This record gives sequence, structure tokens and C-alpha cells, in this order.
Amino acid sequence: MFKINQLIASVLMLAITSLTYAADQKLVLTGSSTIAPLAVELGKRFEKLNPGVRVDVQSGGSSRGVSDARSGLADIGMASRALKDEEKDLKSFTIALDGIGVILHKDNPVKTLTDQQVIDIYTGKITNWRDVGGKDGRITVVNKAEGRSTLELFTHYYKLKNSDIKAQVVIGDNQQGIKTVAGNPGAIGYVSIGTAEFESGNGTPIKLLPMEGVAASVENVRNGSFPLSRPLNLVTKYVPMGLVKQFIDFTRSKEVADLVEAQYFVPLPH
Amino acid sequence: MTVIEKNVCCTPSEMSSEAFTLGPLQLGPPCCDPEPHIQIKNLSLSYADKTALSGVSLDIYRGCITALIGPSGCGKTSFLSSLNRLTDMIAGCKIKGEILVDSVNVHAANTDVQALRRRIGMIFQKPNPFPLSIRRNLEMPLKEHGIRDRYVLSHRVEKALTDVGLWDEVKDRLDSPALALSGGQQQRLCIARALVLEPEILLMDEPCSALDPLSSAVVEDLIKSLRGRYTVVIVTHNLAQARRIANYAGFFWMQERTGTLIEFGRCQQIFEAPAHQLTAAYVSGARG
Amino acid sequence: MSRSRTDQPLISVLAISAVIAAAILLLILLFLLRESWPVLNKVGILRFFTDDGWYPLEARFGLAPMLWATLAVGIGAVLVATPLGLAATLFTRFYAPRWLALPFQRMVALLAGIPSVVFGLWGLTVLVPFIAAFEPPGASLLAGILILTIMILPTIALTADAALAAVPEHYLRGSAALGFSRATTILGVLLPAAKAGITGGILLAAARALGETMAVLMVAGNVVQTPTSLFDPIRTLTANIALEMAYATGDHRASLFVSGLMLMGLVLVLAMSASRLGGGRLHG
Amino acid sequence: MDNSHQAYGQLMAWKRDHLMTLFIWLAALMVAGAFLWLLGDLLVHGATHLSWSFLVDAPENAGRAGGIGSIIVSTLLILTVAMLAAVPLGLATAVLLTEFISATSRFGRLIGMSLDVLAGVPSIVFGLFGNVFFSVYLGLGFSILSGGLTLACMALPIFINTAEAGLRAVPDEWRAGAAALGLSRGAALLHILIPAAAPALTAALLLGVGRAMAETAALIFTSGYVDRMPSSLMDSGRALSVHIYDLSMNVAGGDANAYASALILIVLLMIINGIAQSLSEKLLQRRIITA
Repeated sequence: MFKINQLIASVLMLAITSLTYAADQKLVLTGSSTIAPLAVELGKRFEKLNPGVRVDVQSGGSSRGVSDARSGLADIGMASRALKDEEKDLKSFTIALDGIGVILHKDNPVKTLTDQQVIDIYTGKITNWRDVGGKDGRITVVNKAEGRSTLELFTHYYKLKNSDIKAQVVIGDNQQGIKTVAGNPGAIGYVSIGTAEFESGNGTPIKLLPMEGVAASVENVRNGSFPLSRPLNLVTKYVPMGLVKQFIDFTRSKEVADLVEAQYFVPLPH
Repeated sequence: MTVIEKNVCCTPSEMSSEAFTLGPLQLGPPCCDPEPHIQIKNLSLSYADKTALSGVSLDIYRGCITALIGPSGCGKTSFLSSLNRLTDMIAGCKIKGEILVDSVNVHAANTDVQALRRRIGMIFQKPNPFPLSIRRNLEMPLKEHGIRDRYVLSHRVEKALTDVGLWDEVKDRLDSPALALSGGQQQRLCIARALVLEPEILLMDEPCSALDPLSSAVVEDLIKSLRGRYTVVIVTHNLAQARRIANYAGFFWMQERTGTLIEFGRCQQIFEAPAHQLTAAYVSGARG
Repeated sequence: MSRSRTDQPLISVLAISAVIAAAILLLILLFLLRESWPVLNKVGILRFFTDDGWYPLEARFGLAPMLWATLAVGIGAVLVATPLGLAATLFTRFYAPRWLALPFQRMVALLAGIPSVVFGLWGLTVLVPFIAAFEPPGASLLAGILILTIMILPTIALTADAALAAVPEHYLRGSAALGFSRATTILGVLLPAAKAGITGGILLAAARALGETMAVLMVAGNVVQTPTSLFDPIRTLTANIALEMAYATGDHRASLFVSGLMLMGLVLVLAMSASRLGGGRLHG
Repeated sequence: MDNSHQAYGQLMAWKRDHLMTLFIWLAALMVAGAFLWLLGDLLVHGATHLSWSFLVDAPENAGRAGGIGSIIVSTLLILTVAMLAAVPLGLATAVLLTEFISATSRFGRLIGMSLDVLAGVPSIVFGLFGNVFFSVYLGLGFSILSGGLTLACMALPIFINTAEAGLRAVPDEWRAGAAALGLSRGAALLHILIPAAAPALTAALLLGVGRAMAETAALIFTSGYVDRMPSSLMDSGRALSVHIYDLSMNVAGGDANAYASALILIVLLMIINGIAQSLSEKLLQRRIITA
């Protein structure tokens, strides 16, 4: 009996101490799943440099990041797009750039598509690769799920409404798009350029198409010539101060360029 | 009708011929001066949809063995279970009439059921030792009734096991599982488990019917040896057994789809000079 | 019931626990309603069935195609998994050579423990391209059904095994004594005797199939449409929530909670029919 | 005439028997094939990444490098919270349902029915609920506590049902025997019924753990995404299945570690299964020998 009492007491103690234990300062980031892995790495390095600080990153989506920053649920929101007009009351800070490129299966002989052809394919006017100079075969249109900023950017660039798109596969995150296209020689999709470059470099059977004659490459995103690129932003409600400012400044500094590149994004020019 | 001698069931010679292990008698010679221990008055018992027993009245005498005989399904087990209120466990079971133990109604609302059951032990048809060690089987009920002194515990365990003649067989393996014992040993352990609480009354529901003849004989001898120390009510289908061990006998029979007590009396009278035709037919083996 | 005084506190504690356990369901319904109320109040429940298309950002809230898709993929998986699951059980019990029976059963049990994400990953990289080679896009109702089949098959097999184990030995002996063949013994005696348990297992598996999220999301294509062929990509109600929840705000988010309510409705219907079907219970 | 009829019937029975055998062997082969394919795929892609340091190191570079030490700790903590919440509550409910109220009483039916429905609730709905109720309404945020409690709600009906079955399987003779000795119901439960049902209770626990461990959908919205070593139950902690999902769906080049993590998850499940099984067997041997 005594032993059991002791055990219960010690467990309770442990629970209480662990519940009340907290780091001195905590930063909460929520939002874009595209930025989340990068933010985790940025946070880790920041924690190392600033003992006693904790950076918690929760994955979600850009709209979520914006609304959490506004409501105060998060200290910093993450949005993988520029702020919309109705969001201009918030402050945004770009920490990296990313391009969005159209990908096909590697075995697809089609080398390039005009903007109009992409629009026709996505709206279901063209349904066979033969019509755009490829082999006879049905086109599988891979689209993103509603709410994702990649989708918003894509439709915005091609001046499409999501309800106009006739997709055969709707995907969630980036890698699902790459895996879907890699597994289907008739598929067309659009994904983050950095990761697509990495994947095709590692033998995944996909290829990036040029856009308006500009090759879809990290290099062209960096030099600004690629037309469909987006900023990866941190968003705050107020002008950053204290720890928030310290963190944002850190994420925009030269010191983290290696982390940005490790996640296949384009670091800010310095 | 034969005249029945008053002391016929327990002549002093018969008493002394028993090899008791239980020490001196605590009560006066049983049955010689019958004193009711349990009085059942107009007991009826019904389950949700059917009446199992109706209008049963009898006195059960202190220190005697009372055997209940009769065909299956005529309410003997229900009767037995109503004495220690084990019928409470059966949903929808209703009881009318009175059961007085030492003149106190056990079915009164304010009865402490657990205390009652401590006074009235019960042995079941199928030996049901708990899935614990032999020692724990006996100690656990004692502890639950507030006895924690180690010396008292081990003393009473030993006494109970000695009383049922099991001590020598198991004293070296008290901590081995009770379910590893043979059927007869298990049943004796169950009797010991009832005795260890020092009850006044023992209810036995066909205690030998699940045992082989040899074990059955051992248990029967044990039951016989309890006479005089405990008030025993035993349900049995074995008429010869009832005749061998009981002082009193009651005969149950189905009438109008419900069990009733047809006849109750001294054992010898029931078997040798039954008053009722049905009893006569049953004990002679003609019916049932 | 025997309610001696010493038992009263115990019974109170137990009753409170049971009430808490039962109240969880109520809490879930309550909070789903609370979160979906803004949009239910604004556009009404009916439009979730009548709107064409699911474009919540454009205020079009048609969930009906996803309801049909959920049902199609669930029913399809149950139809395929039931014979296979039963066969797997019968195999371990009666057909497998002795050395194989136990490993096979362990394998089925292990299959039950593999997380749905792993099934999904495998489906996305192996199964979908395989189907796409015959009939693009590959991500389809069929892929969903097949993945769900592998996932719920162990549930059916394990519950059927328990049900068969409970069939009294003398049924088998009786059948053997009559000189019945193995097939007759199984089809004529064993399966009917274990029917209640097997039905329970199938209903449980059906609930799993309807509720499965991640694996279906990864293989079924997620296009909002009423399926007309096995090769059509579909989106289930669960995938809809998982796909968009993290991104949704405002009415969009509220309408995802409506998807949740609709799923609860399906489960309620399933549980009702379970208790109708001869007291079979939905869980385990 | 009669004879040929009989012979025909026998032929048909023979045929049916063989068709059945064929079908069952085919089905077993298919099931085994799918399983081996799946497992083989996992092994081929993940086995080379398995090492001791993979087990204990923290994830690096978004999980592409490093290990899953902190993820395993978070997963086990979430499981512990879930079981600490679900087992007492579930055991109490199962005891009430088997020992104290009849399943046909109104109260019994109500509880049984709501547990039936709860058992069928999709995990994603638990995720929605857990997020709104534990994380937001109760203010627990994205935390191991939120995730564990959400999983507890999920595992509860399975646990209760299996525990119920185990308790019902305890022979009534022991109940009657205990009652006849004047034991309280509580004492009978504590000393006899619950120990006797221990193997079934362990199985119930296993089922609960299994379901909880494999869960992704309910955890993404409750215990969250943080892959750091948790220092308290209020910390957000990434569960293994969430990690696998993120690595395979969101991190380019994360596949190998995703497969390796999946292998670890399966091995963990097998270990938990094995421990629980041997525990209950030992308990069984010590206390019960069914002669």
C-alpha cells in the first residue's frame, strides 16, 4: 500500500511540475504548410542562439496563418503568398521566394505549353495530349484543394475561377502532387519549383515546363525573370517589437540562407 | 401411520459413533428438543414472468440437517437462494411472505445483506473456488469482513481446512492455485471457505452431484459431521444420501405450474411413512 | 438488485463514469453544431444537398456528391472485404497447414495495426499508378475501395474469428458425425451459427470504411463529383475535412463542420441498423 | 435412377467442396500477397535508414535527416495520456454495464447506444471535436494533453466493449460465490472479477492503443506539428503518424525517413502487443489455472 501511495505521489508531482514548467518566452507560428518545415528549422536555430526561447510551429494554411495572426492566436502567421487587399492592415515580411511551375511526367513528349493551352487543359477544353502535340492519351488534370495559396496564385495568374477548373485529381500538399504526376504519364500539375527541381534531380520521373519561354528553375525565380513566383511571408498584426522583431529580423538575415536553400526555396537577395 | 419416536434421528449412540474433528458440541443434542432457527411463512417467489414457488411454510431446526428433495425445476434452488437473499441478484425476482432467522425478517428493507450472508454460508452444485491461491480463497473473505490480524487469519484458515479434512492434503501448497485441486477437494475447499466465516447456517445446493462417487462420499461424510454444529439445509437429488444424512426432509413438487412444499417432517417419517401420496410415490421411486 | 450500503459509493462513481462516457457523444454533436451554426443559420441545411458544386469560397455548398462518394467507397470496400476477410479466417481455422495458420493469423493482426497513412502512401505510389496504366487518372473510386478493403479486412477477419471460436464444439462434431463435407460444415453450420458476431464485425468494418480519412485522401483523387464509374475520382466527406480544414476560415470552416455533422448522421444510421439487425452491436 | 441422382449429388458436393477450398486458398494468397508487397515496399525503402541514432536523434532539416527520438517520446506521451484517461473511465463504465445495471434497462440501453455510435465516429470528426473542445474551448492549445484526451475519447468505446465482453465471460459461479460469502460487490470486483478478466482487459487496452497509435487525422488538429522534444504535457508534440504524413506529403526527399518511421511504428506496435500478451499470460498463470 505504502509503495503505491508513494508512486501516485511521485507521478502527481511529476505531472504538476511538468505542467507548470514553461520556457521563459514562447513564439507561436501558424499557417502555410509550405513554410512550416522551413519555419521549424529557422525556429530551431533561433532557439540555439537564444536560450530560453521556444518557437512552436503549427502547420495549417496561409489563410489560417493570416487569421490566426489577426486574432492573436499566433504571434506570427505564415502565408505563402502576398497579402490580399483586405488583409493590408497586417504587416508582412518576406523571408524567401518560391516559384510555381507546371509539371508533366518525364515520359510525356510535350516540351512546352502556351498559357492558353494550359488554360484550355485546366478548363477541360483540351482533354487529349494529341491536341497539344503529344501522344494520344487522356490528360489527367491535377489541381490543388480549395483554400491553398498555390491554387490561388495559379488561378490568379491564368485568370481562372476554381469552379471553372475540370480536374481529375485534387491534391492536398505539394508532395502528393509530385507523386501523383510521377505515377501517371498523362498527368499535368503545378507545384513548388524548388521541390520539383530537387525531385527530378533525384530520379523522380517528372519534368518542369517553361512558362512564357522562361525555364522554370530556382535560378530564374532568384533573378526575377520567372513570371509565376510568390513570396513566403511572415505576417504580424502590429509592427513587430521585442522577441517577434528579433525573430523576424533573424529569418530575413543572411545567416539563414542555407536553411532556406535546404528547403528548396530561394533566399532573399542580400 | 407409524408412530415416530421423538429422538429417533439422533440417538446418543449414533452421535458418539461419528468421528468428529470439530471439538465439543456447542449446542445441545440436536433435534431432541427442536427449536426453529429459520421460520418460513407462506413464502412465494416469482420471476419476471412465472411463479417459481408459492405458499411454502416450514420451520428449519437449529443444529439439524434438513434435506429438500423433489424433481428438478420445482423451486428448491430458488427456495434455498431466498434464505440468504441471493435472489437479490436475479433481476425481476419478487418475494412474498416472511423468512425469519432467529425471529428477524431477512427480507426487511433494513437488513444488512452482507452481514446476513456471513451468518448463512452457501455451497453450490458446482465447486466454485475463486481463481486465487488456496490460502487467498479463505483469507480474502475474512479480510473483507474486517479480520486483518495475521495470526488470527492463519489460525482460522488452518482450522477451517482441518474441519473439512483438507489440511493434510494441502498444507504444503497453500499458495498454489485453488483451481488446480481435484473436484472433490475444490468442493471441500468451498465448504471450508464458508466455514471460515463461522456461520450459523449452511445452505447446500446439490453439493455432491458434480463429484465422482468417491469424492462424493468424502463430502457426504463431511456434511454429516457438521450436524449439531450448524443448521444445514441441503438440496439433493440423491434420495439415499438424504436418508443417510438428514434429520428432516421436505418434499417439493410442481403443482399448477408452480413449486410447492408437499410434505415436511422427520426424515424417517418422510421416507418410511409419508403422509402424502405424491411423497410416497416419489420416495419409492415410482415417479419423478 | 442488492444495494448494500457499502456498495452505494462505488455505484455512484461507476454511474458518473458511464454518464461521462456517454456524454462524449453529446458533446461532439453539440460542438459540431455550435461550429457549423453560422453557416447553417445563414444558408440553411437544404442548400448543402441542393447546391451544385462545392466551392465554399464562392458560396456554393453542395455536399451531396461527397455523400454519395462516401457511401460508394464504403459499401464497395465492405462488399470486397467481407468474402476476403471471411476466407482469411476460414483459412487459418480450417484450411491452412498447421505451420502456416498461426503466422497467417499474426500477419492479419499486424495488418490491422498498420497506420492508415502507410496504406495511403503505398496506395499513392504503387496502386494508383498501376490503375492509371489501364484507365487514367488512376486515383479513383476503385483505388479507394481497394485500399479500404486491405484496411478493413483484418477487422472482419478478427471479429469473425472470435465469432467462430464461440461456436460450440459439438456443432462441429455433430456435422462431422453426419458425414458433411468441409464446405457444407462451414457454409451450412458454422457461418450461420456465428452470424450475429460476423454481422457485428462487418458493421464495425463499415464504420471504419466510412470514417477512414488519410488513406482515401491520398488515393481517391478528391474531385467533388457523384461517381458514375469505378474509375471516377471521388472525394469523401472525411477527405473533404482533412483537405481543407487547415486552410479554412469563416463560412468555409463552418461548412466543413457541416460535413462532420453529415458523417455523424451516417454513423447514427449505421448504429441504428446495427441494433435493428438482431441486436448486433457496432463496436468490436 | 435413384442411384445416379445420388451420384450426381455427391459429385456436386465434391465440386462445391473443392471450389470452396480453391476460393479460400486464393483469398488467403491475395491477402498474404498484399501484406508482403506492402511490407516489402516498406522494408526496401526504409530499412537502410534504420539505426540506433535514427531512434534517438531529433529530426533535422524538416525530418529528412536526423532521427525521430522526440517524435517517439511525444507519441508515447500522447498514448500514456490517452490510456490514463480512457482506462479508468472505460473500466468503470464496463463494470457498471456488466455488474450493476441490466443491458435492457433504459439507462443501460442509452449508454450502450451512445457508445455504439461513438465507436463509429470517424477519426477526423474526433479531430474537429478535439480541436474545438480541448484545444480552444478548454484552452489546452495544441498540446500532448489535447491530443491524448482526444484519443482517449476515440479509444473509449472499443475499450469498454472489449472489457465488457471480458467481464461477462467471467463465470457467474464466482459472483454467486462471492455474494454468498457476504462480500460487497466492490470486493468481489477487486479481488475476483477484474483479475479473472485481466486477459480480456489487456486485450481491450491493446485494441485501444493500436487504434490510437495508428491515428493521424485526429492528432493533426490537436497535438500539432512541433517536432521538438516535449518538456511538458502542455507542449505541442508531433505523433509518429503525423510525422509520416508530413514527410511523405509535404517534404521533398522525406520518403525514405517516412518509410523508416512507418517501420518503427509497426515494430512499436508489435512490441506493445508482445509485452501486453506476455503480461496477461503471466498474470493468468499466477492466479488462474483452469483445471
